[in-house]
Amino acid sequence: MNETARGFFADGAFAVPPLSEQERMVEAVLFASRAPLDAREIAERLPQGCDVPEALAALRRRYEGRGVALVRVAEGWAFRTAADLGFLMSREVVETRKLSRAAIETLAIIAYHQPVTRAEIEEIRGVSISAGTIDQLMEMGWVKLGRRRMTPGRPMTFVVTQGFLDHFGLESDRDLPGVAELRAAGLLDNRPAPGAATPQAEAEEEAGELF
Amino acid sequence: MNETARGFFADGAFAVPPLSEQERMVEAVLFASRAPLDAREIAERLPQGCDVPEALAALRRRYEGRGVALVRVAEGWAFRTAADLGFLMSREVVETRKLSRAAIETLAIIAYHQPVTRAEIEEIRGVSISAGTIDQLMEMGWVKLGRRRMTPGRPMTFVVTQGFLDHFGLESDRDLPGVAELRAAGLLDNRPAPGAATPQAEAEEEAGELF
Amino acid sequence: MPEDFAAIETTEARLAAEALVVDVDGYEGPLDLLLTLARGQKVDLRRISILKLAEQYLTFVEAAKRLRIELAADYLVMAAWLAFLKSRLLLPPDPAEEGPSGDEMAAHLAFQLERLEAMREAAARLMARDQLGRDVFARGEPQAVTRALSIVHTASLVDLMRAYARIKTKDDFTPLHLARGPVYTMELALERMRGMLGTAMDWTRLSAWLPEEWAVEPAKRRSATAASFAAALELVRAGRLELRQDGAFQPIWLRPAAGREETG
Repeated sequence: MNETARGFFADGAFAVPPLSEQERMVEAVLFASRAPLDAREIAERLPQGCDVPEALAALRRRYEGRGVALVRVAEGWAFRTAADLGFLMSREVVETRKLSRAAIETLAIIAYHQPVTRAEIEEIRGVSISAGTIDQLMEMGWVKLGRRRMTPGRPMTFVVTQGFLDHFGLESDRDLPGVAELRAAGLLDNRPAPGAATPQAEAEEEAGELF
Repeated sequence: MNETARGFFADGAFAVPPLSEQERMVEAVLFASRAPLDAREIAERLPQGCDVPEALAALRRRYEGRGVALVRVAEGWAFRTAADLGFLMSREVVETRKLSRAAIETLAIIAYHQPVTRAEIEEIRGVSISAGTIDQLMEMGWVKLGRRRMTPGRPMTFVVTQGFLDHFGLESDRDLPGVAELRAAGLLDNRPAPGAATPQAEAEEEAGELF
Repeated sequence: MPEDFAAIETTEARLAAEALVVDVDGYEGPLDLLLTLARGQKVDLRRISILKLAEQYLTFVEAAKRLRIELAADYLVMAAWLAFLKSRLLLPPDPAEEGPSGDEMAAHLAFQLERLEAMREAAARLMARDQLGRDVFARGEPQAVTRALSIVHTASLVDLMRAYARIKTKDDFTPLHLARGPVYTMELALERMRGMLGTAMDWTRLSAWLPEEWAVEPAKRRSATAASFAAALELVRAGRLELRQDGAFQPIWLRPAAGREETG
């Protein structure tokens, strides 16, 4: 307990603390409060005889130009981050996630069969592709539009980008291992992998794509 | 946005704000957080190149004698109400479960003897620890597991947490009341009973049993 | 029984012992009890008389036994150990004897008592400190830090190849079922043509009776043509339709059978 505080409590419950002490008290009360407090509520917590408006005014001046400010919130008073420092209260969080199974399969088909139309991708995968899947791959800069196919309807085709080759460490799209090589590497012998994705999650993913 | 802030953001992302501005930023960041933040966490939220320790030191001086204080908790920093004003915050008091005598003594033993094994706590108290005592302390966030002791059986050890230091207003475990005197008096030594097998002999004996 | 208590050296210790006799459960084990007895000596714990302490404890255990108070095993173990310690302290040291001397054992017991006392004091001082949420408070209304979450998706070449492998091998693992091509059934054709009978007036080529979505692709067109032809024969048999073909491989013409009632 500091000297001032000890002083006026020793003097008896009715001694009014000096204004500087009242200011400290308002500061502590507002800091610890879970919600803004109006002058009456502050006065209820302070010793009797305190001049709360005066203490609030002094406190407000003290925080002028600081990193936090004493502001009026509706009927009450509260400390808030200075308006110009609001940007400190947001944090950029980068999260890395695995590409969804639908997206990686679509990407693989585009890589191995490019240029390839949407209908062809669906035919190879055996399920329809949701609108977002190719958009996502294009947003990531791994897939771009190729030439239109010279067939009725002139469908768009998709091809992989240089960014795709860079990410996967490939010199060119011809460096993609062929099916025979995949088999040699044991990748083709993987039974529809238990553990790779739970049947439940897979079912949901595909269902989401279909409907 | 105030002028200083506008100035250095307009100048480009790499201009380091002046120290007074850094102090405001640290103030804003710490005011907004309930839990202590360490210098690295603060630095992550500030523009690059800020001198966080310097800003913290300036800020701590600024709040000396105020209704709230900048306190150090282990590696972290936090604003807390001044201890002498606690009586004003009776409405904010958090009711905590009353700790048993056994729990309080166990907590003290962990704090003063950490890292300490369960067997050592029992040796000091002269009774076995009832189930739930350490669990309760861990649940309260005051005790956590330390490293396993590199002795046979690799027993777990217990240490106190930053939350413990925060709760009891300790900057570090060196600030535990009377810890220096207790250490000087040899009362924090792990002194084996005379005639009891030496830890070495015990180790060999247990090892023999194990293998 | 009173004469046993009279043997206790001081009134203080006697009162302590009596208190213990009625409330053994209040003590957390023999060390706790010993510490209480030691405090009764009113000296620095480091200058405590272990011999006196041992006697006090043994008296307590003896008294408790006579009062038929159940004593936990560790109280009795401690009693045995203190009796042994007492004998070591009283008898002149025997150089041939192995193990620690009585003084060493006594010193360790004194250390244990002092350490326990020190920890109790430390615990009390700790709990007397200003505590967060009781004497000292954190910001009551912390401001949430909003997180701008940006998600980066990633995949490795192995993921890519696995995915392709999975697609390529999918057929190997699907259960056998007969692939069914696009087939337009006679039932469908019959239903459609019955509906059209009212609107068709004159000779119309069979191809015009096909549904639009089945008229373009060759495989589908063939299926629809065959089904519609079969349906047409059925309708002719029912007397609702007339059918003509001007020659082999010539177009087939259909028209509703005018004025003739369905004979079934």
